[in-house]
Amino acid sequence: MLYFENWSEFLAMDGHGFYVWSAYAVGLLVVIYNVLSPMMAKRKVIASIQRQERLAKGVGKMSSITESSLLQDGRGAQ
Amino acid sequence: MATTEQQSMRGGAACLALIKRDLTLAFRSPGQIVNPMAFFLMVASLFPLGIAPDRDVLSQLAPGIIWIGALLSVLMSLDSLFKSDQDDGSLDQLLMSPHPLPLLVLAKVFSHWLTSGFCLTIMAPLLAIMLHLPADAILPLFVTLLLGTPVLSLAGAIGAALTVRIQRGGVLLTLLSLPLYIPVLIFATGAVNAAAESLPWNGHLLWLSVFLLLGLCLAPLAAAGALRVINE
Amino acid sequence: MLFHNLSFQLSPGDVLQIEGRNGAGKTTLLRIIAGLSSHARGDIFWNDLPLASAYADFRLASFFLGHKPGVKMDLSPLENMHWRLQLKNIQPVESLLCEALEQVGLYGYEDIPCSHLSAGQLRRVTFACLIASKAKLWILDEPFTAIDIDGVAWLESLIDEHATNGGMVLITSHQPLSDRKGNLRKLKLEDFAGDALEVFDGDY
Amino acid sequence: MMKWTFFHKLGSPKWFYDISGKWLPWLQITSLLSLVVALIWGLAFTPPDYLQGNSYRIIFIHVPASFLAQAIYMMMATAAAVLLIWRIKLADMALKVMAPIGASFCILSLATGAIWGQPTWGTWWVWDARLTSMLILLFLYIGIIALRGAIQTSEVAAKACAILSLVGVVNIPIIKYSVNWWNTLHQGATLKLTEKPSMAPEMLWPLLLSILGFYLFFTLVMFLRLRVEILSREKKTRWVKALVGE
Repeated sequence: MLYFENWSEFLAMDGHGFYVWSAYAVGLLVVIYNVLSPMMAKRKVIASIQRQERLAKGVGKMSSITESSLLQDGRGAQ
Repeated sequence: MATTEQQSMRGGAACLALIKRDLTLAFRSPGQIVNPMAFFLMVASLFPLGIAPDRDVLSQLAPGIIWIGALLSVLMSLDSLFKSDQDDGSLDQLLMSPHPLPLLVLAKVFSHWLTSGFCLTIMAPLLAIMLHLPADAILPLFVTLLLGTPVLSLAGAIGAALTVRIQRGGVLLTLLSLPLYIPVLIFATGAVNAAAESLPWNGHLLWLSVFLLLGLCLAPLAAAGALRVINE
Repeated sequence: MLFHNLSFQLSPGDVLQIEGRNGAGKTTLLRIIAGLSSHARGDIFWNDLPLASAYADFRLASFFLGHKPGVKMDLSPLENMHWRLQLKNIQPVESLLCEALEQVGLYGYEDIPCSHLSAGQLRRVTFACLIASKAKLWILDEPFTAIDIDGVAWLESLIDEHATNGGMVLITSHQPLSDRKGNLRKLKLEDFAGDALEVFDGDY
Repeated sequence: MMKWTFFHKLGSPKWFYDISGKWLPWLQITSLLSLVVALIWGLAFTPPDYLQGNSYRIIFIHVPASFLAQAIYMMMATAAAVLLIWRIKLADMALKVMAPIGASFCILSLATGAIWGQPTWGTWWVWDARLTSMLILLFLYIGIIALRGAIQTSEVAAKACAILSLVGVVNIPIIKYSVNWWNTLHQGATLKLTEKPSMAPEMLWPLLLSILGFYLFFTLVMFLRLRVEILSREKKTRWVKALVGE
C-alpha cells in the first residue's frame, strides 16, 4: 500500500518534495498559531483576574507595601 | 402649542433641503469639488510617465487607468461624507429627524456623487483622449462611469458610516470599501475593453445597472443602520 | 453600570432638571431618552406608546440640543435654519425665521456665515431653530454653556413660557434654575448611581 | 424580541462555558486523530496524480483551508445576524473570535495555492479565479479585524462588525461571480486548481477525512478562544471569580 519504497524517496517526492513540504510547513505554522494564541490569551486573562481578585481582597487586610510586592509577583508569574 | 396632528410627512422636501445644503457647502468651499478632479488628472498623467508613452501600450491600459483613478478619487473624497456632520453635531440632528434615515442618507450620498463621481465622469473623456483610448470606446467609458460612480459612492457610504467616529479612519475606510468596488471595476473595465475591440458591451452595462440598483436599495439601509449603531 | 432602576414621568408643563457631577451619565441619559442610544435595559414610553414603535411622532414633537451646536460653519444662520427645520418636517417661512433670529438677539446677523459668529451666537442660532421648530418636548444638554448673563435670564424665561403653554423640558445644567412657575423638578443622578463605572450592559 | 427562554439560555456565556468544557477533550482527540490519519494517508499512501505528479498532495491542505475560510465567514455572518436580531452577547464573542481563525485559514489557503501554482504553472502567483476571490475574502477578514480594533467601546464595535460582516456576506457571491467571469474572459479556462468530483476514489477519501479533520480542529480552536473571551468579558461575575479566584 505504501507508495514510496524508502524514506529518501518519500522526502524527495520525485522533484516536488520541496513544494509539498513547504506547503505543509505553512499548514503546521497556522495550526500552531491557532493552538498557541488562545492558550497565551487564557494565561493573560487568568493572571489579570487573579490580580483583580488579589486587589479586591488585599485592599482590606494587607498594608500597601506587601500588596505592591504581591503585584510584582503577579506580574512575574505571567 | 398646536398639537402635531397627522402632518403630511414631507420626506422629499427634507431630502431636497439636505441636497441643497450640501451643494451650497461644496460650492462655498471649492476645494471639495476640485480636489477629486485634480487627483484624478494627476493619477491619469502619472501612468504614461511611469509605464510607457507610446500609443498601443497606453490605449490598452487606458480603461484600467481611468477607472482606477476615478475609484481612488471617489474614495479620497468619501472621508468627509459623514465626518463633517459628525464634527459640528449636525449628524445628531439627522438621527433625530422624523424622516427615515436611509432616505436622508440617500440624499447625502446623491449630493456626494454630484460633487465627486459626476464631475469625474464629465472629465473622463478628456483623459481618454489623453491616454489614446480608441475613439469608439469613449462613449462606453462615459456610460460605465455614469452608472458606476454612484455605486462607488453608495458602497463607500457604508464604510464612511462605519468609520465616522474613528480619527484616522481614511485607510480603514478604503479597506472596508475596496471589496465592494471590485465587481464594479471588473465589469466597467470589461465593457470599455470590449468596446475597444468593437465587441458588444451591452451585457456589461446590464450588470453595472444591476449593481446600481442593488446599491440603491441596500447601501442606504446598511449605512443608516451603521450610523445609528456608531452613534450610541 | 452608570445608573439603574431610575424612572420618572414627564407630563405637559413639567421642567425636569437632571443634576449630577461630571461623568455621572447626564448626557448618556439624555441620549437614551432621545432614542440616540439603545444601551439601556428598561422601557421609554411616549404618549404611553413604547418608544420603539412611536419613533416618528416622538421625533416630530421633540428637539434635541447637544453639546455641539449642530450648525454648518460655512452657511449663514438663515440657511442653517432652513435645512434644520426641513429635517423636522417643518416648511420654513422666511418671516418666521427672521422673527425667531431677532428673538434670540441675532438681528442683522441673518446672512453672515456662521464661521464669523462667536460660540454664544452659534448656540443662539440653535435656540432660534428651537423656537421655530415648535417642538413639544425640549431635550437640552447643558444649554447655558457659552451664554452670557442676560442670555441665561432670557433662556430661563423662554423655558418657563414653553412650560406654561403645555410644553415639556428636560434639561441638564450645573446652574440652579430659578423655580418661578413652581413646575420645576430636580433629579439627582447620584441617588441612582450603579456600582461600577461602566455604561450599563446591553441586553442578555 | 424573542422570549423563548431555552433560546436565551442557549446564549448564556456560563452555560456555554460548562458545555464546551465537557466537549473539549473529545474535540481534541478526534481532531488530532482525523488530521494525522488524513495527512499521512494523503501524503504517503495515495499514488501521485498522472498529470501533476506529487505536487497535487498539497490539495489535502489547500481545499480544506479554502472550504473553511469561506465557511467561517458564513458562520460569522450568521453570528452577526443573531447578534443584531436577538442581541445575544455570546454571538458577538463568537464573531470576534472567529475572525482571526478565518483569516489564518484564508492565508493558509492562499499560501498553499501559490506554492501549488509553482510546479504546475511555473509562477508563484497565478490570477486564477479561486485564488483571487480568496484574496478578496482575506481583505474582508482584515477589514473586520481592523474595524474591531479601531472602535474602543465594545458594544459599538460589536454591532459595527456585525453590520460589516453582513454587508460582506452579501458581497461574496457577487465577487465570486464577477471574478469567475473576469477570469474566464481574460485567460480562457485555465486548469482549475481542484476538480474534486472527478478525482479517483483513493484520492477522494483522504481529502474528505482531511476536511473533517480541519472542521473539527476549527471547532476546537474556536471553543478555546471563546472560553477565553467569556472569561475576560465576564470577569466581574461571581462564577468567573470563583472559577479563577483560587
